[in-house]
Amino acid sequence: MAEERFLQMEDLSKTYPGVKALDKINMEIRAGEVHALVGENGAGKSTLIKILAGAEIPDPGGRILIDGEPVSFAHPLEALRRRIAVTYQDLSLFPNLSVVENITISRKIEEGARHIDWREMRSTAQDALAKLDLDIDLTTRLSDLSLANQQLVAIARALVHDARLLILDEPTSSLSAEEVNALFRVISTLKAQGMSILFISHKLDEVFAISDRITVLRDGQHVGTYLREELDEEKLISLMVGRKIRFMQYEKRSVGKPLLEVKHLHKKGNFADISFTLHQGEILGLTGLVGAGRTEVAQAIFGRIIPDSGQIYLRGKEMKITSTTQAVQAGIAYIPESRQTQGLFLGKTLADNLSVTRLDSLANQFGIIRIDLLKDYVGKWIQRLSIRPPYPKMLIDQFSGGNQQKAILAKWLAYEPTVLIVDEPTNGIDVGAKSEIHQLLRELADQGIGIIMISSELPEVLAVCDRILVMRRGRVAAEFPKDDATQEKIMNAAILGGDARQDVS
Amino acid sequence: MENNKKEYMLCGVLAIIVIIMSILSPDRFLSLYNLQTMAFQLPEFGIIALGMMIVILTGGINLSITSGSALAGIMAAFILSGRVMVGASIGMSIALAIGVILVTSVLLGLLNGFVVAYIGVTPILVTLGSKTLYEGISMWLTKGGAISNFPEAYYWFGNESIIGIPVPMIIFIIIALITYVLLEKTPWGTRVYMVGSNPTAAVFSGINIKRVLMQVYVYSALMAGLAGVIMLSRYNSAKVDLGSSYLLQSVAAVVLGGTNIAGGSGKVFGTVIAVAILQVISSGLNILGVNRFIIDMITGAILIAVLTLNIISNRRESRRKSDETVLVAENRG
Amino acid sequence: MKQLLRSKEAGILLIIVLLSLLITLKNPVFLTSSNLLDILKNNTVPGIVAMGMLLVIITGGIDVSVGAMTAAVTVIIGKYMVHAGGNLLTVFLLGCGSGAILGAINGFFVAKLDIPPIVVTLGTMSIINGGMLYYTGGSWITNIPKWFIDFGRIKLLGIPVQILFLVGAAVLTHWVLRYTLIGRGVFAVGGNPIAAVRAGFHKDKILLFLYSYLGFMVGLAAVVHTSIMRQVDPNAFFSFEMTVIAAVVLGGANVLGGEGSVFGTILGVMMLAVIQNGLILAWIPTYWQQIVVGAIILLAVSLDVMQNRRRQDQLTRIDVAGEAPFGG
Amino acid sequence: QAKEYTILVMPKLVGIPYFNASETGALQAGKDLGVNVIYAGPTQADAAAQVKMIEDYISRGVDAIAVAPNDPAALTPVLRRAKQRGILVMDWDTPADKSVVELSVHQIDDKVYGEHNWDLLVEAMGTDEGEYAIITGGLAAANLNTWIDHGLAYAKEKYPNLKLVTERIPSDEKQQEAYRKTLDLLRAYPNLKGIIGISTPAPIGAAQAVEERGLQDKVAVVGTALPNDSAPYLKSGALKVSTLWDPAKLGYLTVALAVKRLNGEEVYDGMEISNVGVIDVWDDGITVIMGPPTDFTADNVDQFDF
Ligand SMILES: Nc1ncnc2c1ncn2[C@@H]1O[C@H](COP(=O)(O)OP(=O)(O)OP(=O)(O)O)[C@@H](O)[C@H]1O
Ligand SMILES: Nc1ncnc2c1ncn2[C@@H]1O[C@H](COP(=O)(O)OP(=O)(O)OP(=O)(O)O)[C@@H](O)[C@H]1O
Ligand SMILES: [Mg+2]
Ligand SMILES: [Mg+2]
Repeated sequence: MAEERFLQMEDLSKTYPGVKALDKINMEIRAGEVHALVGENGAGKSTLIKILAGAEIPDPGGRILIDGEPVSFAHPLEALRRRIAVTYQDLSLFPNLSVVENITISRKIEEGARHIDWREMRSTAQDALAKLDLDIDLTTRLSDLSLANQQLVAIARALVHDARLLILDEPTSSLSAEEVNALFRVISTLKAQGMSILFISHKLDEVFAISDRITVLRDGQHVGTYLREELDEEKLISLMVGRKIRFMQYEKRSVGKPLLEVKHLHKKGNFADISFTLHQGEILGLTGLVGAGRTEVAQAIFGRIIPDSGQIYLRGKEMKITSTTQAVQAGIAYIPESRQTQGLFLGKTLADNLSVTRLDSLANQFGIIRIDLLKDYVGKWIQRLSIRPPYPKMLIDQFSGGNQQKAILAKWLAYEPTVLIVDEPTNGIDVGAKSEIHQLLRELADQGIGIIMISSELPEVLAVCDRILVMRRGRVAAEFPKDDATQEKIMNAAILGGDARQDVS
Repeated sequence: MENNKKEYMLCGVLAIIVIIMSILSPDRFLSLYNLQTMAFQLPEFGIIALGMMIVILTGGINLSITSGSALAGIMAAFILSGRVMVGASIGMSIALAIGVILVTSVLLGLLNGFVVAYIGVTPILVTLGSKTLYEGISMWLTKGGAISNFPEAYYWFGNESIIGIPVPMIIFIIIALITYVLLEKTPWGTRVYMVGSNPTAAVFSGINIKRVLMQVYVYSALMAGLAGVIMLSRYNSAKVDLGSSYLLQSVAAVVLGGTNIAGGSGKVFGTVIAVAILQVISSGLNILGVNRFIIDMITGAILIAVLTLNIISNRRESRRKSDETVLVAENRG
Repeated sequence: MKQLLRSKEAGILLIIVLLSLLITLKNPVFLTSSNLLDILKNNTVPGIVAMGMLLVIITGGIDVSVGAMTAAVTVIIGKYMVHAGGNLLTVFLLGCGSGAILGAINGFFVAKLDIPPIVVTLGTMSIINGGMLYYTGGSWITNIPKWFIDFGRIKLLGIPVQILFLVGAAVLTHWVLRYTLIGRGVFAVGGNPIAAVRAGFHKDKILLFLYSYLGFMVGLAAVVHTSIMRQVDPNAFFSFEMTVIAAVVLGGANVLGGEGSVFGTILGVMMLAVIQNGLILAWIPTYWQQIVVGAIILLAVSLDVMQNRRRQDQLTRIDVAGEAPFGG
Repeated sequence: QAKEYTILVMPKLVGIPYFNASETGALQAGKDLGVNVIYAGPTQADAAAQVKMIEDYISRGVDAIAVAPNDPAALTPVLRRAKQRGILVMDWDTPADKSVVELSVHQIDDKVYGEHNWDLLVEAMGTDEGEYAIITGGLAAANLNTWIDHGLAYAKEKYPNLKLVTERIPSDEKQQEAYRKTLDLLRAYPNLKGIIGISTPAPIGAAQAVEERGLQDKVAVVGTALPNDSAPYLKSGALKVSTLWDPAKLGYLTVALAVKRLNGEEVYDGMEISNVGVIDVWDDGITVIMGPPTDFTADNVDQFDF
C-alpha cells in the first residue's frame, strides 16, 4: 500500500443554521487506499464528502490540500477538474434522461466539451457498465430503472471520470449481494491502479471487507482514523455510538390466526401467481434479487398497483382495494423503498412529515388541529426513534439520510396499522438505529400486527423474520420457516429458483 | 426552519407604501372616502386571489378562475334581471341567484377537478381549456352583451356598509378567516399542502389525492363564484369578461404573498397582505394621477423587488445564523 | 416507426390527424396545399417563440413576458426602419439582439437571484408592456419601407419565406437541445437541478442562456411578424403568451420540467392552428366557436393522458418467469 | 373664470391609436379653455378596472367625469355616487346609463353610422346582391354590436338580396387575427363579394388578406378605420373606403362641453363649438352628436393625419 499523502483536510467545519454538522475535521486520504468513513446517522459523513466534492462550501478557517497544495472548490466542477468523483447518497441522477447521459454527462462537462457525440458517449457508458458486470439498456430512461439499477448507474458515472479520488456515499444501500461483490471487485482493480477510494457504508461487514483504513465520525467530530486491523466490529460500533450494541437474534414465536391471505395474485409484466398467508404477530420476510418483483407485490396489496386477477383477504374478508387510501383505511401501511421521491415531503418540516398519517386524530371535535396534541405527538416520536437533531420545525430536507428514514418509519408506526409492509426499511440506517428498528418491528409484531418485511439484506431477514418468502422473476420461488433458512438456501432459491415450496403451513 | 419572516417583510413593505402615499397625498389618500373606496375595491380581487392561491398550493394553477366567475355571474344575472324566473319575488330571486352562482361554481370546479385529479391532465392545460370553454358558454348565452338591471336590494352586497365597514369587506374577512382556518389549522388543509409538496409521497401516505385535488378546484371555483356575487352587485351587470383583468393579477398577488408557485407552501395572511399592497399601489397612484402604464411598470418593479429582497434577506439570514451557531459552539467548547 | 407510435407525440399527432379528417369531410378545401401553407405561415410567429419557450418550460420555468417582449421588439425594429432605414441584416441583428437582451434581463433575475420565473416574468411583462405603450401610445407604425415588405413576400419554391424561418428555428432548437452540452444541461436542470450542479453544470449560465435564447427567438418572431403584417401594432401581442405556452404544453412538454421536444411543440402549435382554421372552414357558427375550441382542448388532452396511462399500466416491468417477454 | 376646473376624461382603455388621438384633442381643449384635463383609463377594456379608476379619481377630487364605458350598466352605481358628490357626470364615445349622465357626447348617431357602413359596402361592391361577411373587434364590444345590429336591420329592409354568410366574426382587435380569419373566410365562402370590418384594425387585416389573394377586384372591403392605417390599402385598392370621425375632435368636444356645463351654460341644438363645428342636440337635451362621419378614399386620405 502506498503511504503517500494525497489529500489532507485541516480544521474543516461546516455549520448549517442551527446545526454544526462538522467540527474541525482533520484527516488525510492516501493515494491508493480504500478509506471507509463510518458514523451514526447525522454524524456528518455526507456533509464531509459534499465539501470534498465542491457541493458545499466549508466554513472559513478550514483548508483542503491536494498534494500539499491548498485548493478551494466553489463549484462541483472544480472538484471534478481536480479529479474527485462522487456518487451521492441521494444518487443525484437525472430521472428524465437516458442511462447513457446519466453516466457520461458530467464527464463531458469536465472535459469542457460543447457538443454531444452520442456514439462516443454510448461506448463510454457501455464500458463503465461492463466494468460493473451490468447489462442495462443504455437508452432506458433513468426513472424506469429500479432503485438498485439507478444506484449502479450512479456508480458507473463516477467510474467514467478518470478520478484520483472516488467517493462513494452509501453505494450499496439498495444493492444485492451479487452486485455488491461486483462493485468490490471493481474497487480492488481501481485501487490497484493507484486510485483512492472514500467509502461510506452502514454495513460494517462491507467496511471490514474492503477498507484499508477506517475513519469514525461522531456528532460532527473526528473520533479517529484506524487501520482495519486495529478494529473489530464491536470496537468500531462502540467508537461510533459511544456504547455497545448487540445485533439481536430474535426467537421464532408462535403466531396467531391468518391475517392477510393473498391468493393467485397476477399482474401481467409484474408478477404471477403470488399466494401466501401472513399471520397475526408474524414478520414475513420477502427477499430475492433486486428486480424480482417484491415491490410490485407489496404495492398491489397497498392498492397502488391494480392486479389483473387474484384475491386478497384481510381477516378472512375479501378486499377489493383500488387505492392507497382504501388500503390505509383497511389498516394496511406501506413504507416505500425510495425515500426521496416516495417517502418524504421535501420543503416541509419534520413535524409535518411525522404527523401526516395521524392528522385526523390530532384534531378536536371542530376539526381543528390541536397544537398541544401535535407537539406531544411529534415530540414522542422524535424521542422514540431518537431522530436527530430533535427539532420539529426543521425542514426535513436538512436532516441526514438516516434520520429522514426514521421520520418515515415513525409516521407509519404511529398509525398503528394491522398489516405493515416495509420495503427496505433499514436502507442507509446506522447499526444503532437499525437494531432499534428491528426491536420496534418485533414489538409491533408482539402486539399482533402482521408485518411483511422486504429486504435484500439476508442477515437482517434471518435475524428478524419468522418466515421467509423468496421471489424470483415475479414468482414466489421458495418459502422457508425461520429455523430452516440459511443464507445459502435463500440465495440458491433467489438465483436458481427452487420450485420446492417447503412447509406450506 | 419555517417562520413568518416573509409575512413580516410584506407587512413592512405595505407600511412603507402606505407611508409614502400618505406623504405624497395626505389629504386625499388618507381621507375616509378613499379608505372606504379601497375597502370596497379590495374584496373581489382578494377573494379571487385566495381561490387562486389554494390551487397554486397544490402545484397547479387556475386560469379559468375569472371566466368561471363571469359564467356563474351571468347565470345569476339572468335570474336577477328577471329574464328567467319572471315573477319571482325580489327576495326569492336574490336568494335563488346566489344559489345559482354557488351551484354553477361548484359544477365548474368539479369539471376542472375531475380532469385534473381523475384524468390527470396538467392543471395549466385543463384550466386553459376550461377558460376557453367557460368564455364560450358565456358568449353563447349573452351574445356578448351585458345582462343588467338588477333589483335595488341586490346592491347591498357590493355597495352598502355595516357600521362603516363595507359589506364586501366583511364577506372577504370572513372568507379569508375560513380559508386560513381550513388551510392552516385543519387536517384537510395540511393534506392540501402535502399534496402540493410531493404528490407521490402523499399517495404513499394514504392521502386520497384525487379527492383533495377535486376539493381544491371546487373551493377555488367557489371563491370565484363569491367574488362574482360581489362583482355582480358592484357592477350592476354581468358580461363575458367580468373581472378578466384579475386573472394574472391574482397570480401576481399569490406569488408576491410568498406562496411557492411549485406548490407546498404559502400562507393565507401573505396573500391578503399582497392583495392589500397591490390595492394601495393602484389606488394611491391613481389618486396621484399617475399614468396607468407607469402604474403597471411600478407594480411590476415592486413585484420583482420584493421577491429579490426576500431572497437576499434569506441569504443574509442563513449566513448570520451560521455565524451565531459558530459562536455558540465556540463558547461551549 | 414503432418508436414514433409509442412516443409521447403520437397521441397529439393522432388528434391532429383526426381533426383534419373531420374538417376535410366538412370542407375539402382544408386539405389544399395553399390552405395548409396559409396555416403554417400564419403560425410561424407563435411557432418560433414556442421554440424558445420550450427550453424555458423544460427547465420547469415559464415566461409570461413573451407577448410584451415581442411587441416591444416589433416597435423597436419598426421605429428603426421608419426613421433610420437600415437593411435586412441590421433589422435582423437589431431584432434578435434586442430580444436577446430583454430575455437576458429575465434570465439575470432567474439565474442570479433565484427568483421564481413566473414572478420575474410577470414583473417584466408589466414593465415592458407599460413602458412600450407609454412610449408609443399604442399608435401603429406604418410606412414600413418597401424593401422590407418585399422581403416578406418572397417565396422559395412556392413556400413563403416566413415558414423557412420557422423551420430554421426548429432545426436550430433541435440541434441545441440534442447535440450541445448546454442543451442537455437544460434537460438536466429541469430533471434535477441539484444533481445538475453536482454533475458540474453551471446552472446560472444555463438559465441565463436559455432566457436569452428565448429572447432571441422572440426577436426573430418579431421580425417575421412585421414582414407578414407590414405595420406594427403595439397591442398586437396582448395575451400572446397564453397561446405560446398552451402550444408548448399541448406538445407534451412537462410544466414541472424535464420533458419536451421540438417535434411535440410544433405539433402543439399546429393543433391550435388547425382548430382555429377549421372553425371557419367547417362553418361553425361564431357563438359556438369558443365552446368548440375549449371542448376540443379538454378532450384532446384528456384522451392523450388516458392513452399514456394505459400504456404505462401495461408496461412490462419485470420479465416474469413463464410469461412471454413483452408478450401475449 | 374663478376656478380652474379638473375634468377627468376616461376612455375605454389607453394605449390604442383611436383613444390616443382623442387624448390629443382633449388635452388641446384643456389648454385652449384653461382647464385641467386628466386623460386616464385602464390598460384593458375591462369594466371592473374602469369602475375602480373612477372611484379612485372621485377620491382624488375632480369636477367632471366624462367616461367611455366598457359596460354601460357596470358604471351606473359608481357614476351615481360621483353625481351624489356633486361631480358633473357625462359619457362620451359610447353611451352610459341615460339616467345618470347629464350629457352624452356622441361622435355620431349610432343608427346612421351603422347604416352608413352598409351603404358603403353596397357602393363598393357595385351591386346590392351577393354574399358578404362582417369582421368585428370583439363579440362583447357594446358599441360595435350596436352599429352592426343597426346595420343588419337596415340591410334586411333596404338590401334584401345581400346575404350574410355567417355571424359576425371576432378579431380580438388585432390586425393579424382579422387577416387570418379573412384568409379562412375567403376559402370557406368562395363567392364572397364583400367584407365589412367594424373596429379599426379589422378592415386593415381584411384588406391585407384580400390583397394577398389578389382578389381586390372581386371582394370589396370597407369599414371603420383610421386614415393613416388605411392609406396603403386604400391606395392599393384592397380597401375600397374606410369611414370614421376625427377622434381628436371628439375629445376636444367632450372637454369643451364639460366646461360649458360647469360654467352653467346651456348646450343646445345647432350650437357652434370652436375648433369642432356645429353640433346636434337631441330632444332629450342630453345627447349631443358631433356630426357625420368622414369617408376616407384613395383620393382624400392624404389630407388627414390621425
Ligand atoms: N442543508 C442542510 N441544512 C441544515 N442542516 C443540514 C443540512 N444538511 C445536513 N444537515 C445536518 O447536518 C448533519 C450531518 O448530516 P449528514 O447528511 O452529513 O449526515 P450523515 O453522516 O451523512 O448521516 P446519514 O448516515 O444518516 O446519511 C445532520 O444533523 C443534518 O441534519
Ligand atoms: N415505472 C417503471 N416503469 C418501467 N419499468 C419499471 C418502473 N419501475 C420499475 N421498473 C422496472 O421493474 C423492475 C423491477 O424493479 P423493482 O425495484 O420495482 O423490483 P423489486 O423486486 O420490487 O425490487 P426490490 O428487490 O429492490 O424490492 C426493474 O428492472 C425496473 O426496470
Ligand atoms: Mg449521509
Ligand atoms: Mg423494490
